[in-house]
Amino acid sequence: MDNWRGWDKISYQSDLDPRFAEEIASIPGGDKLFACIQCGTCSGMCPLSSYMDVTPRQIIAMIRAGFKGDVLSSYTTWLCASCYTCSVECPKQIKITDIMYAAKRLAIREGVYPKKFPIPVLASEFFSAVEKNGRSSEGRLIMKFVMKTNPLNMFKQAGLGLKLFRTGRFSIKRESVERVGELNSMMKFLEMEHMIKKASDAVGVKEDHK
Amino acid sequence: MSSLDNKHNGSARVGVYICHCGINIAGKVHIQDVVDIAKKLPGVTVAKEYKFMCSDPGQEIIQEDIKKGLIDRVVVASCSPLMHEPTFRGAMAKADGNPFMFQMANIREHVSWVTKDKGLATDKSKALVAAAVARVMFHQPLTKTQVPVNPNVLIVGGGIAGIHAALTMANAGKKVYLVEREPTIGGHMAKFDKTFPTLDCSACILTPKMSAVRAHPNITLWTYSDVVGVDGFVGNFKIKVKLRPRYVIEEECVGCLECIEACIFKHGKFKDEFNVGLAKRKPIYVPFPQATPLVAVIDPETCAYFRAKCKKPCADVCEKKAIDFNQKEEIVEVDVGSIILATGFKTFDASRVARYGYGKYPNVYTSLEVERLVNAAGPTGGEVVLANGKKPKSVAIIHCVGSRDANSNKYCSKVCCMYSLKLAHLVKERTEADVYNFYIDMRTPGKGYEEFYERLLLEGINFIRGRVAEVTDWAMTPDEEEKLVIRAEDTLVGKVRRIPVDMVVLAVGMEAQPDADDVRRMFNISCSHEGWFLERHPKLAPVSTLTDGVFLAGACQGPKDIPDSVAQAGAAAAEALALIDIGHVELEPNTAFVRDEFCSGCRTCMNICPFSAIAIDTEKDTAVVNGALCKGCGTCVAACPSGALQQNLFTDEQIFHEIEGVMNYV
Amino acid sequence: MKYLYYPGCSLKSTGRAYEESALAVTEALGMRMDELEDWNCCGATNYMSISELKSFALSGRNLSLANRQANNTESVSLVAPCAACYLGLTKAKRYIEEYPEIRSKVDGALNAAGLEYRDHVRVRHLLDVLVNDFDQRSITERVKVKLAGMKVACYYGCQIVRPYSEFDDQHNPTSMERLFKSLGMDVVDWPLKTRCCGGTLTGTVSEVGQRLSYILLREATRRGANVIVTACPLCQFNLECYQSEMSKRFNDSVHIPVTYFTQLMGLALGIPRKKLGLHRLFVPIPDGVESPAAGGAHVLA
Amino acid sequence: MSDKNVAGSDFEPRIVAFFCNWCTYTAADLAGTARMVYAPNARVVRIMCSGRLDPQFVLAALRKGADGVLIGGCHPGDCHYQEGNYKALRRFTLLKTLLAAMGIEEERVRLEWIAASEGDKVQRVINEMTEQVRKLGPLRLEQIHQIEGSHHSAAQVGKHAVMEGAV
Repeated sequence: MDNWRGWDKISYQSDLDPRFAEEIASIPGGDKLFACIQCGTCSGMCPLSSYMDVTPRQIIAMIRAGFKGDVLSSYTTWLCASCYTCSVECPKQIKITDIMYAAKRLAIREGVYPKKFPIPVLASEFFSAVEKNGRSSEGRLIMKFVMKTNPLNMFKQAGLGLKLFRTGRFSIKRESVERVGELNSMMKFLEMEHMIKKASDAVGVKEDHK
Repeated sequence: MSSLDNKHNGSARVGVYICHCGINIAGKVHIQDVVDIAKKLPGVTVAKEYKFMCSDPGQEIIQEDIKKGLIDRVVVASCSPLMHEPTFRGAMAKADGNPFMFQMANIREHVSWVTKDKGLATDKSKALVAAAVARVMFHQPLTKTQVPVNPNVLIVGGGIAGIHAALTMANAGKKVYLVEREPTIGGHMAKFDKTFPTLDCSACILTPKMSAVRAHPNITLWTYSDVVGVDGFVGNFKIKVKLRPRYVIEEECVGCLECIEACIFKHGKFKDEFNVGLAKRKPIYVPFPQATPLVAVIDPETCAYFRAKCKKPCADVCEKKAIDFNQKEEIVEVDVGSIILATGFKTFDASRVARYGYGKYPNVYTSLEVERLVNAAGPTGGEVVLANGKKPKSVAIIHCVGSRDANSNKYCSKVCCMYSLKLAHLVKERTEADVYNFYIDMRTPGKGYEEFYERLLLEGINFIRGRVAEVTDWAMTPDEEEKLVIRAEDTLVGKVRRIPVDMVVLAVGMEAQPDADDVRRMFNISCSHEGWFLERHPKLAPVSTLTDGVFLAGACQGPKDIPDSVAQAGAAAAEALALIDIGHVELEPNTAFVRDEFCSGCRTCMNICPFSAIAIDTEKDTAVVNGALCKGCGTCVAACPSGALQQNLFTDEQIFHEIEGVMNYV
Repeated sequence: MKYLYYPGCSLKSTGRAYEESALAVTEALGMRMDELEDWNCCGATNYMSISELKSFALSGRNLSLANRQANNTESVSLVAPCAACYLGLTKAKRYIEEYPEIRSKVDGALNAAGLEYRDHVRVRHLLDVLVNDFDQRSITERVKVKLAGMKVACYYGCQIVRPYSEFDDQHNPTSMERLFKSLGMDVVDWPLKTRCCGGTLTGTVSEVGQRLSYILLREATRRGANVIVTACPLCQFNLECYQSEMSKRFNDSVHIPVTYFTQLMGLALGIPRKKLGLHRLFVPIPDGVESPAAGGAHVLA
Repeated sequence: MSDKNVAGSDFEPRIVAFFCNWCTYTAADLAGTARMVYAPNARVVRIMCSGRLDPQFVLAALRKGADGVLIGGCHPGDCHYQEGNYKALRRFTLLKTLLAAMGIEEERVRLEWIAASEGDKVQRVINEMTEQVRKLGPLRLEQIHQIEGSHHSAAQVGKHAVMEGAV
């Protein structure tokens, strides 16, 4: 009976986040999320759904119902490879890929993504490299990523690395744009905007949606 | 030239009545404020409010005020004039008021239902009331003209709806012209084997009605024909019908079909339209054995006589000498008083959903094709077989193909769930195959429909709730080799499944006819977004259109199954009969008229009138409007350079004052 | 039409051969394509997971640089051979132009860096340019080498046809097949041509990602293909570089050359193998598949 | 020409809408039945056909204080009276020239084809136009009065210009 877990299957309304759906739906064109008829075309088309802990269709249902914790901690959003098949075939034209991105962003912001899962790690490494240099240096990115997730893999993947090196496809040179300053000003501007918005949200000033 | 000064009729006494429409208006408009404002408007002697002005007690309020002599004209602020203008005009007439001393302010559809803020809604209501009052001051008593109604009726389309409407009208003793563009009547229903949920034989219930049409003395049936011209108006339409040559004299042909036997093509070679391409026909053919009329037709596109030399064995073998290669297209003209459109639908083109492989994999069929396969009179004699002639061991039926999909049609086609159940039953019965129905939601509202669903559940049909993602031919496991593989999420289980099958049936939805837009233009009616003909009111006038005298029956108005189509056909016939029984129509007196003293005889109006309703009085050299021909558009009035032309109910004076009125209370 | 070349990060490292062959082929066709000056990352896939707005702003900078480099001319195409870059740029362009709230933020960011966004820069994939801006007959006429033995499986992957492709059918694209038929090669019918290769998952969750790639390779081989052409550096990497690992993992021998479409195209146009970066392949195109074309160049005369 | 400083944030534009009975008026009814909320600034004057629209109506509306005028008719080819909407279009084109000559911004007078089934279009067009006119600010009337004060009245100028095109 040690594994008997049936008792916690019930969901209490107080545990759900009623604002979660609107949070996700606030992305451009995101309100179509509410039109979902749970037909499962997304899951059926998704080449990765068989590896997901919950199907894309269920993610939509969970978002709508406010299962924030379950959605943000699920592997499903991170397994999404952004192939956009679901978005193209959805009979309600829901931008499912964009919704997956929105969930990923929220998970990172709130620090609730599956911690040891390698995909968010790669995303973060990529992000910080580009933020700094304006370009990603694939060789460095891969090395950093392997170090952070599974250093033992370094040996396992040594063969591949060697081959890439031999064919001139692996370089540890740091790639960068020349005018880093331009990028810095752009990013600074967006961060300021973001802070202002957060501050105004906090004091209850709503942007005028016309 | 009209003056914009407030030089209204000094003796006018206007009664203003504001309707609450329950909470429909009162919930969004401060009624009392509007009443208070109305009381202050010049000319207003009475201003009142009531819960439902359209109700009998509401109408009585107006009638009493007229009888008491308090008012001689009326403004009702309530719903759209398209809804209740006739009601209130009628009420005034009953109280011996002139019904055209009336104006409606639309404060429901145009205000309370579309405005968020109560204050703004109230302001807008005040403005509309002020405008109506300002305008009604200039109304004149008018009378309606009566025009007799021609008792004949035109019915377009010979499917089950057209057939039923035709028989109803004909049995009531009216002359019916039934026009069908195919060589036979019968429509889609003639292609089906069984009908849901009773599983009674489609042909058995349809063909007697088809013969009855053919035999009925009151019905003139024109098949292989098209309506090419519609003129006139309610009660008095002039119709042009083009009879295409079928190269067989209809009156002579006895339907022995010897000619078909004799054709130089020994076997069918061309796409058989009736069998949706599953069989081949000859250039001379009848669509199916019970075709009505049972008269052969020659397709000039494929007949050898029209392309090269042919000794015409068909003509030689015909004892009645019915074959006539010199037949020419013919135009006939008829007068009718009413029109029933029963032009039906077309099925969705399944190749538009590329991922289901229709047109790519030979064993992917549409439901209409399978209807022919299960039909004992169909190309396989009722055997459900694959392209290679073998019976399928497993069959998938995919619902909602071309329905409920923003990438094709957003609406539900209403009939597919039920016919998919029917086909599942028939396929299982004929092949003992495993049948899988993939559905999004099972929709079975209707008498005996849910019971039919339960019967299938018990029969062992597999139901999987999930819209199929794709049909492919690549295998992941040995049992998938050489099969079509369905990939779908079983949403009730929450897992994606791959199911190998031999045959896939696509339950295609219903669409408006491809030429519905041309047809509706010809008959001067509207279409909804999806292309279906638009009814006058979705609930209360479902078979009428915005054009008087034109009625709708069957699926041309929206997806319908057979019982609904028949019911609607009956309703359309009843509407047409009611029109005929009254014997006349009253025309709205909103016609144009000329004020001779201003007319210079420039003939601008004459050239601009699309109905040739304006002539010139050569003695006075002024324009004259023929009230019977004028339809009241007012185009000539706007064009008249001297202001001599005016339109009853829409005079410059009335409109100018209405404009002035709406500018208030912003 | 002025073409500007947007390489993106991959074409400077793992996808070097794509850059080499793309430049060689466009040069052979007489098409001028200058590299976008000081381009930055497109803000693709991974970036989207962290900050959507920053991702759009990054693409916004590239588009604004393109406009500047083209001297504000109306007809400029920014040509991206990488599928992810193509999508990243296209998507950003769409969202910037469709949603005013995004537009105003991107404008603000660009202005802060002294840049300006203009609508008229077109984003094109290299495949689109080669198939639609060139008369296919003229390409046939330039064929110098016959590769008749090659049975080509054309792999589009996800992001050049979905969700915003404007140059081909989303469900059943055919541009590449048309191109390779023009080049005198046989193409195989392969329904998986737009199915995902696994994307970055091959590196992160390799058991899942590699399985997706493996399914594609197995089915292509079954359908008689002996070479796969791709239009995306990540697809090429996934389908080629893990083949020996896949063979072990799925206990099946997986061995089929996977090239960039420009590499095989270049071979047919008679460009030397080295110039096309063919020596960088793990699974080489066998020597001796080439034979002088029968029709080919002299038709021009 | 409009003074944006005068147009404070409280400025509520007044728009007179001339809708044909068969298409656009019906569409507006449909918008109501479907409870599509939109700006309350447009007030509808029903005419049987957009062909009835005398350019004087537009000028009168502007003179009486409207900041914008919307004209709604059936789509080309759909006119209940065969071709009234074409006439409306011709007159409208000429009227625009006249209004431009008077210095009235183009966005203030708009012609839209709206079918009976297009309730959503009524909502969209009225919302759009309200915002456009709000941005322009109130219409200053002097221009019209000036022109009307001259030897020809504006209405007559309009009518004659329109006449030439329409016949």
